[in-house]
Amino acid sequence: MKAGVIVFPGSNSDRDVAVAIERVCGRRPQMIWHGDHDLPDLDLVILPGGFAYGDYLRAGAMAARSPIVDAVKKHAARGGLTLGICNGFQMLTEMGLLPGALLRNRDLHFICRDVDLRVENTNSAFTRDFAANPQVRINMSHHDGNYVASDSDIAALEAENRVVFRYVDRDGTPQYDTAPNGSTRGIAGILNRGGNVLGLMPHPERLFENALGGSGGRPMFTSLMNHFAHA
Amino acid sequence: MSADTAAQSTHEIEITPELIAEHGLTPDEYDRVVAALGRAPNITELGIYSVMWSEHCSYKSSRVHLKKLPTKAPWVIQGPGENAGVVGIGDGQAAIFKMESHNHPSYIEPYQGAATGVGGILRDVFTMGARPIANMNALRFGAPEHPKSRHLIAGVVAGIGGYGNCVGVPTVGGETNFDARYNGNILVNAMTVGLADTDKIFYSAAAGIGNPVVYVGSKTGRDGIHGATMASAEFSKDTEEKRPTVQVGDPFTEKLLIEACLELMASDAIVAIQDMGAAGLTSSSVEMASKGGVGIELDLDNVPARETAMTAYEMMLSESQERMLMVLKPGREGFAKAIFDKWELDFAVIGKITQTGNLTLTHQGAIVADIPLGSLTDDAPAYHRPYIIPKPSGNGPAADDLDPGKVSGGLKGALTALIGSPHLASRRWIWDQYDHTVMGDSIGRPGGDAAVVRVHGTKKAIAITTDVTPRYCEADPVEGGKQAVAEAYRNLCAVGAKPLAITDCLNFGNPERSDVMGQFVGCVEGMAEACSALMFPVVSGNVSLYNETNGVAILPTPAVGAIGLIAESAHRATIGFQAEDEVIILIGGFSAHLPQSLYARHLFENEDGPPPPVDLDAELRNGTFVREEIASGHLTNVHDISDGGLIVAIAEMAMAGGLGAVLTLPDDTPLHAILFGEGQARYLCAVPRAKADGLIEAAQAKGIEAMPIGHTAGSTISVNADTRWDLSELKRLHESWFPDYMAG
Amino acid sequence: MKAHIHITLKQGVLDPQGKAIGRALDHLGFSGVNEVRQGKFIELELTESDRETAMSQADEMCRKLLANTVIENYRIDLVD
Amino acid sequence: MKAHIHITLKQGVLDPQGKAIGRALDHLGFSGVNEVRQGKFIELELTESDRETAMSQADEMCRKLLANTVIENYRIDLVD
Ligand SMILES: Nc1ncnc2c1ncn2[C@@H]1O[C@H](COP(=O)(O)OP(=O)(O)O)[C@@H](O)[C@H]1O
Ligand SMILES: [Mg+2]
Repeated sequence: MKAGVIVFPGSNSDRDVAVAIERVCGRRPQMIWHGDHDLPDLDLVILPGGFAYGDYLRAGAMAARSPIVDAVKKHAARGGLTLGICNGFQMLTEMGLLPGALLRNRDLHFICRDVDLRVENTNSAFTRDFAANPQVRINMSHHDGNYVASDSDIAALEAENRVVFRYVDRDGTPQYDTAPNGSTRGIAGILNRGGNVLGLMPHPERLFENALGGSGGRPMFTSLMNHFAHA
Repeated sequence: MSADTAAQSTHEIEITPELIAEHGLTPDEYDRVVAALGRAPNITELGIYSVMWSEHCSYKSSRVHLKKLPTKAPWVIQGPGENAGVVGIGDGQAAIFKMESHNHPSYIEPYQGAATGVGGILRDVFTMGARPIANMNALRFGAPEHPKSRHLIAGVVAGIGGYGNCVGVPTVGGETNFDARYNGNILVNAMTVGLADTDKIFYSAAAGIGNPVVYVGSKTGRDGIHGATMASAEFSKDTEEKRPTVQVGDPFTEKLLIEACLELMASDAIVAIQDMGAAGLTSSSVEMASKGGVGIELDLDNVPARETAMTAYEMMLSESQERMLMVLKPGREGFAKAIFDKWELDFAVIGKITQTGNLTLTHQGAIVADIPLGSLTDDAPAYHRPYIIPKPSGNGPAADDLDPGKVSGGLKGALTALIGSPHLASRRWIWDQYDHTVMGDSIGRPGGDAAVVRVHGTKKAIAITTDVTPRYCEADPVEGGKQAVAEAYRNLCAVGAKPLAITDCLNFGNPERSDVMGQFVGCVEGMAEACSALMFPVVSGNVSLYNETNGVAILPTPAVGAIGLIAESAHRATIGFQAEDEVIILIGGFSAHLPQSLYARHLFENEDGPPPPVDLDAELRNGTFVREEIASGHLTNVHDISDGGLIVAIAEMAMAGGLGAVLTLPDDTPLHAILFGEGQARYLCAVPRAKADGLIEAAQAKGIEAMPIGHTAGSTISVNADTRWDLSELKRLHESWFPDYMAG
Repeated sequence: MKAHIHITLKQGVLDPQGKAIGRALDHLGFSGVNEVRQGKFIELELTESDRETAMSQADEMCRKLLANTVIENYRIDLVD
Repeated sequence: MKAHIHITLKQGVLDPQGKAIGRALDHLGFSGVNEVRQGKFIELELTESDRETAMSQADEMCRKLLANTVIENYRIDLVD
């Protein structure tokens, strides 16, 4: 799998995701500077977590206007897999590749903790390996993860099975109204219509091996790897 | 350039006694300035002397005593005197770390004060070539019921998170105390740990006559002018009105600055580098030149300015954040500039190294300051202030005076009251707001005895803790100073780390009072004794004096930040009970020392008597034993006994592991004294039955008291079958105090 | 010329900041507050002196960056 | 009655957001922008109908919560 991670000024999980992919999939992603205009030949483009441009103005807003973004949009339009984690998810909404927006967490606090998620759709290139065990614990760490979208967008996301990750209680009860960040219908991650662009707030790369306290995020990377191994 | 030109070229501001006093200089000190210059200073020079001779920069009250602290060990690469301390951690790698206070600014504007405190300490560490890998924070607030406390806590925590989260350095631990003595003077001490290769460490001594002096980072504005003198002045009622220009932090720029500096540091272009901290351009240029034994000449017209019409005085005293000063090798300016351009940071050549031994400033074509550097640093005033080290008052309460029968709910109520009190309640509300998982190496997260962060790409890990028990220091400064060091040592051993070295943040009141000065001297002497005995040298630190409001001083608070090394990160211990029916072993024996315990102070409001004595031999012996057992894989569940005593430590292990305990304790001593006594040098651990005897024998062979006191089981904690606590109830109390209080 | 730009959340879009302020005001004992909305106020100092050109510039800046028109409205006022 | 509150950073206080926005506008090709300052715009819906009382309420809210008067100024406009 040829993966590339876009590095924006202020990205801070760019190395972490590259390390996780290298450790799980065996091949280190290329790091791509936000100021470039072209992407190399890639299977997967990752917009990493962090505080690109300090999250000033709106989280992800300035990064979504970087020179590299046209190439990312073209990649996505061609059906290329595109993954936005945390700040990357915020960028994807700002770029218009995913619907809705991510507002400040309900209680206005930054929240860093391990949360339980249910993988609601295990049919995507990103999530097949969650099928055996669709409830996982991974780390969330953000200030603006409170997902909002128009009623029609939410309805479409639900109807089309594009809410891929949802915050749940330990016992699996969906946190429709009680997600830690206030997210609408407990939405933690969504897919575009084409099924090739995924954005999620929690960080699968922060819990990908037991030494880190859990490996709930690992199946995302194995899913991607297997997707390309079988392709 | 003659002195006269410098004197004449300013805007003719008359140097009056009032102006001198406003600059925090005594008449005697002013006379020394005149003697050093051979003439009266102009306003810019007066400003420079005032900040360089401030307590904050000159350590004039503390210098003579700081010399008592041991600073050497075979693994120490750089002790105090540089931007941060450096210790070797093997394989050509070094850990670089320091702690610093940002107390006064955080009281005036908690969010920005705390945020810029984090920014400042990060710069101290990456200026030495280290990539920051962890932040810690040691916080002291006033009584929870004080009307300002909530606002200050909310602001400080948000500020620390706001800055640290954005730069992408995990904040992995700290400590938080409440006491009415901090009502008007909170303490915000921030610590950063970084990693570097030992052959890529950067120092601040300037060298090379003619070499360019380069300014990088953010532009200079009129931020925090006189911050350094403010940090050295006692608060009074009108401080809140005066409100000096508060510095605003820009963590995004800091992140770029880290990346740009580390990128430049990969080359060989830098001769010397230093961050612009308190007293900004003044202290950085003065310290770099004086350490190198050279002179320095700056042309202030080239300083990137954010505002118009800034005077030389303002530029030299500005505390604008996110700025660094470097001396480059000649001819490397273009190469360096390209890196800072890429990261969109200011870069300007603002001067050169000279052989004059003077700080010489020009502005708009005129010389505006010309000062012999030695007079600003080595020859700065140093005082032997009179001191009286306070002694503990009497023996304190006896066990019978503190009868749990007087506590609501008796013995049982005592623990529930303590565990849900502000002193012992979980700090989750705080660390939840700190990104403690970024960088992917935080394997020991907040909530343990010490935070544990892997050395990226290796099997090693660094353990980090901050500790001090101010109430002990108040009762007996010498024992309190020892205890701070000993507890840090213990917290590192408890996770399996070999303690390496400490940094400190010595927060005290007004040193011009002999009792406060006595607290300072006593604590330093106690710390020194403990550091020597434990081979645990001080490699960096900071002193913050004048922490008092309207004559009320803070509790003496010599905060200790310490790091240790875990050779195999797979071999470490955590505090939560791990399995049913494991034997709980007490190492270090029972203690019945109740004076100065949380039990005595919080439940009986009894503040008399000595703190628990510190036996440094026992600390060394017990700590070494525990850490070696962990390193060899025999122990994976350890917690040291500190605030609240044995039963609190048991409760913490139980709550963390979600598993109860059945304890059988001796009945020859009052049970409450055994449960809540805060005797030192003690650890608890739990091991599978098959390993218990071996562990106890191994300990006894080394002359260490070790005994089984019960086993893990179920969902309650019981003592001698007649006192029982429901774990879920304890947990509820423990977890709810902070969020409930903050919501209140 | 200066452009004063008000960016506000669209009707119906949840406003966590406004809500939290409302709760905090309530807590502080301010009872008569029905609703709170928080938006942004951005001041731009433009070199352009022609009003019409300045307005169209500012409008483009809003659409391209300053506002997220999925959730936000904006209003531009020019001030000399 | 509505209160419209503008909260702006005091003169001379660094505005990291404004600075970053200015740079981003520059990158997007908007050349004629000299300075950008970002502030807050808060709309309060008050039950109070007397202007003077409403004004003094809003003022107290600003001092106690909405503005950080160490670094920020505020302006209140009442709108019926
Ligand atoms: N301000 C803080 N920020 C992050 N973590 C904190 C803070 N205060 C306390 N903690 C964490 O809470 C736990 C308990 O702290 P403390 O009681 O001081 O531990 P100990 O008694 O072992 O020194 C530790 O893991 C510590 O790191
Ligand atoms: Mg401990």
